[in-house]
Amino acid sequence: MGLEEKIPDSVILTTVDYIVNWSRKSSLWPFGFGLACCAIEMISTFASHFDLARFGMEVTRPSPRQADLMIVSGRVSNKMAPVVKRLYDQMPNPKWVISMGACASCGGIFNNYAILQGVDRIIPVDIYIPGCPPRPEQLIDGIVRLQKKIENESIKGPRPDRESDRP
Amino acid sequence: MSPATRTMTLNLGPQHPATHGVLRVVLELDGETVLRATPHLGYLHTGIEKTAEDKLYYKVIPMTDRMDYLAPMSNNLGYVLTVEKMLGIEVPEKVKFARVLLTELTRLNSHLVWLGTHALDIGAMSMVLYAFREREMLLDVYEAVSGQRMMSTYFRVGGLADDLPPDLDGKIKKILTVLPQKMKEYEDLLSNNRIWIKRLTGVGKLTAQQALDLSVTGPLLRSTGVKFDLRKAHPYSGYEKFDFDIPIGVNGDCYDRYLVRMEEMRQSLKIMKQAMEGMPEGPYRADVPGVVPPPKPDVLTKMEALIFHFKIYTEGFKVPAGSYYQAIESPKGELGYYIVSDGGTKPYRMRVRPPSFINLQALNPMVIGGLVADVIACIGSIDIVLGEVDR
Amino acid sequence: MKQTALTPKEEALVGALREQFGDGITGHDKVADQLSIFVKTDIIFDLAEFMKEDPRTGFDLLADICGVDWIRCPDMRFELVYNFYKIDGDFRVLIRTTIPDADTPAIRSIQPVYPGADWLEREVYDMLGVVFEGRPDLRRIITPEDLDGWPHRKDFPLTYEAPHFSHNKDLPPEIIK
Amino acid sequence: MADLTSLILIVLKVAVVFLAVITGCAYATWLERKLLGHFQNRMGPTYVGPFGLFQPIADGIKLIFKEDVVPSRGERIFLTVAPMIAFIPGFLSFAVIPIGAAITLFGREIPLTVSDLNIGILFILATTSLGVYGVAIAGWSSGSKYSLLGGIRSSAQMISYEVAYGLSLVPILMIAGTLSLNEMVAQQSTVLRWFVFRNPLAFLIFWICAVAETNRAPFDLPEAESELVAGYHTEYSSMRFSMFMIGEYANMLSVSAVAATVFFGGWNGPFLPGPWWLIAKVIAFMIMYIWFRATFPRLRYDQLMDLGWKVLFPLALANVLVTGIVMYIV
Repeated sequence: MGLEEKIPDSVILTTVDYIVNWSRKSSLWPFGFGLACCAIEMISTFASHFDLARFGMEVTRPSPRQADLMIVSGRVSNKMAPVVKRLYDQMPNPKWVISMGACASCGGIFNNYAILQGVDRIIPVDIYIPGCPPRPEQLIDGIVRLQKKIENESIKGPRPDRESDRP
Repeated sequence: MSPATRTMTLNLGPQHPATHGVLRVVLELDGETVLRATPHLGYLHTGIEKTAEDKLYYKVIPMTDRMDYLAPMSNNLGYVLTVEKMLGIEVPEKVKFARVLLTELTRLNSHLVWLGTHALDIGAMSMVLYAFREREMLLDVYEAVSGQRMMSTYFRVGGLADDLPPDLDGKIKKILTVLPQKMKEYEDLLSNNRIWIKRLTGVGKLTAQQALDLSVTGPLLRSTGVKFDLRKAHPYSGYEKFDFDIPIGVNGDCYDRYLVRMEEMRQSLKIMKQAMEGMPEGPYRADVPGVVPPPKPDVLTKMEALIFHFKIYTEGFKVPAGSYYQAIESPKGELGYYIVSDGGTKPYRMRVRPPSFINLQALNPMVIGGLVADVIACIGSIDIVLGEVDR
Repeated sequence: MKQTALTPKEEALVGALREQFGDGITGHDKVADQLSIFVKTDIIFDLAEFMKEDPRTGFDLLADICGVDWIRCPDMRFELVYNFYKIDGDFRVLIRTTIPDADTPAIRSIQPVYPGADWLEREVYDMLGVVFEGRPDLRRIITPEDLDGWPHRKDFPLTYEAPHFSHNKDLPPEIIK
Repeated sequence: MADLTSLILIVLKVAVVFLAVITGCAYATWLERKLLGHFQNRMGPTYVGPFGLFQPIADGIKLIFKEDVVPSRGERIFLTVAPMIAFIPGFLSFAVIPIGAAITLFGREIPLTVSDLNIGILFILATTSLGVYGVAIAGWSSGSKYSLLGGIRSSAQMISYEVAYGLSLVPILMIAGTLSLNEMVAQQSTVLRWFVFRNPLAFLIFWICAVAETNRAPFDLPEAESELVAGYHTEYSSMRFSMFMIGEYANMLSVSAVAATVFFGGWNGPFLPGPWWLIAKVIAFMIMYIWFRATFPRLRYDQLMDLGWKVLFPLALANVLVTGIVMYIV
């Protein structure tokens, strides 16, 4: 509800931080959004064999308004880049981004006129996962690392790891 | 429609749960009835054809994987067959059998993902999880032969990347016994489910003439009753030695496509069984110095082998000038490669005939007069992969 | 690649085409099992109609249209390869035609005959800039509408971008054409 | 003095029921995720608390602290009101559902119903049909076409099924001869006297309509994920979205409770105290909901209408007629 914006700066909120971070990391709802090959491995991760539901993450929201985590799974073409940016903007704060696979992270093997050389050119990325495509275990590892990262955040104040929040 | 009412334009995609990636379809709606559907493509345009002109012949193979990423081995096969034809290489029998075995496995792989996502679009959410569970078995084989779960790059010009692993038999046998049981389960869940039948019969109808006019191939064409399968029409990689049937449909609607693909999966299992049992002994690549790298032990001991190895991986190999078109029956339809060579070590031009791209043309005639839900069913039953549509 | 001899079926097709179009057919070649027939650009529409409707031909499937840019050849800038297939008889033939005009390449569209040519022609237009005349809705299909240039032309740069490492990570991306 | 005590009692009862239903909603989501997981050879939530039991709590806290987005094209006032309208009716029905036999506390007999209305069933029919306004308003006020289509679908669906839903209960009212739920429960004191055995068709129609009324699979067209992205709540985030979710689950719970009360003997049952029996029956119905979701594909919009108007409505009418004739003869 954006409560945190109304809290004055002088208030220290360790316990609240702890609880809120715990809830955020335990209920990361991913945005149901697939681009290319990695999207298939992402679905594999959601499916029975690997089962992301264990982390409370099976609630893929088709609408960006209800999602917390964007997994950019696959190559982002120059034509798609504005769309990805817009979808990211449509997600409510706080939001996190995982760049899944070589193509999303740096363009991968497609260094040419059509592909954006890394999705971090347009949106801030929290976790990069290498691989072409990454195995589901790698994706789960990336998510667990993201959860660790969320644990150390504060509900108020900027997030210094974010490029957009840097002064 | 009275003059005072207006039609509504609904933008389906590029981010939409049921467009299988980044397809964007602009629908013109009257209420929920579709008046026109215009697909907009290119949101996954990767420039693969252009990039191939800048790569040595063997370096193009990994890029073909990433076109139809549900059927990587089929893409590999089409490409290596074309280059082999241009070079005039005849591969050993074992390679042909292994290629047939693995491309049929790929067909299963692709059809399983199709089945799961199609069912998910219709609303049967459990199906996708069941299909992906069985798919893990197939990916195990991929991993065993190539070390990668999806992008195998296993077929090479003149043979295979490596010999088949010794434990492949057991893995294939497991698939051959487990998958038919599971397919029975799927059919119990879907085939006679009244809602499933209601949602698919009579939806997205195409006549044989319409399909041919629109250059549609693959299961989409076969569901209209045209018996066209390149595995029978122009056998490649030794398909003439295998005994299998081509299932065809009658009505050309979504339900027929479902039945055709399910039967194709059964036939694929049949072919795999024959390929596994008849797998001959022998080398896993042709002996063509200068094109096919020499065996690794030789590279370490023999001077000549080392030179060839070094030359192939730095300079590449030259392909005689000319052009050639080779098509294979990929899970989606006719997958063709047209390669133009100017006599150098890189393709002068590589054209891919993408089955999904051309089949997608049939979307507009299929959905006109239907409802929004039918559009989703039709997109699912065309079975597109955006990586291949946009390349 | 080595030439091979024509089969009687192929002889008949080449004969029928020569009879119908005379000078329009400039030659043919066959490598391995692939027959190509070279034709003049201006007959392409009539040829498509002939290919589809004449009892001697009856090619019901237009499998593909491919464009090739021969930038280094003086009098044939673009080559179009039409890939016709006859399901009854399992017969494939490539019809090849060249457009010498490098500045405003144009050719008659065969979309009215083979509706399946619609997107194929749009793709060739999108990638090579060859204009197809006599058809509606010739827009770019794959690349963004504001893209400047035609990607599959040989003078369009692949646009290689130097990868970022720790030593140049703070510099703006360097684009090599 | 007596007035004050009864007021306190009512407030207490309302609070208890409200809290129970809210908790029920939260754990209904847990049950759904866990059960769906097991239907699909998965495990469902496991990491958040034992058996993933804290999952709903985490979801709740997270949604509270999420940014609340108001789309620029939305109608702000209606956008705010809509989730509340969708949220409240599910809870209202519980006001008249008898939870157990009356208990005696401090010498006072306390009936375990928030309010023993003598027209309880009409009250329920009235409240459950209110929820659609929330959905329709949400669909319209979001300013998104997907939402609009979802809202329209929802209203059409509600109108079609409301008729058969109400009619399916008429034979039961004829048999019971009362509109009060308490009396209905009293009439079904043993298993054999359950109304479901006296008129199974009525239950069948009621249950199908109930699934459609609560917008659940296979009738979840207003929020059909693969067609309309998220339907009427596409543009909702944060607490407003969760109010829709809670509203949906509260509706499911209340419909299950009504089904248990009207057809399956309510809180009646051996050994255990009444409330436990009611809870057990409600859980059974919830499992049925989830089972449907795991099994069935989604119907198409026009097929849904056909089913409502051409099959269920005539059947319900015929059922009323036949029941009347049978009662007249017997």
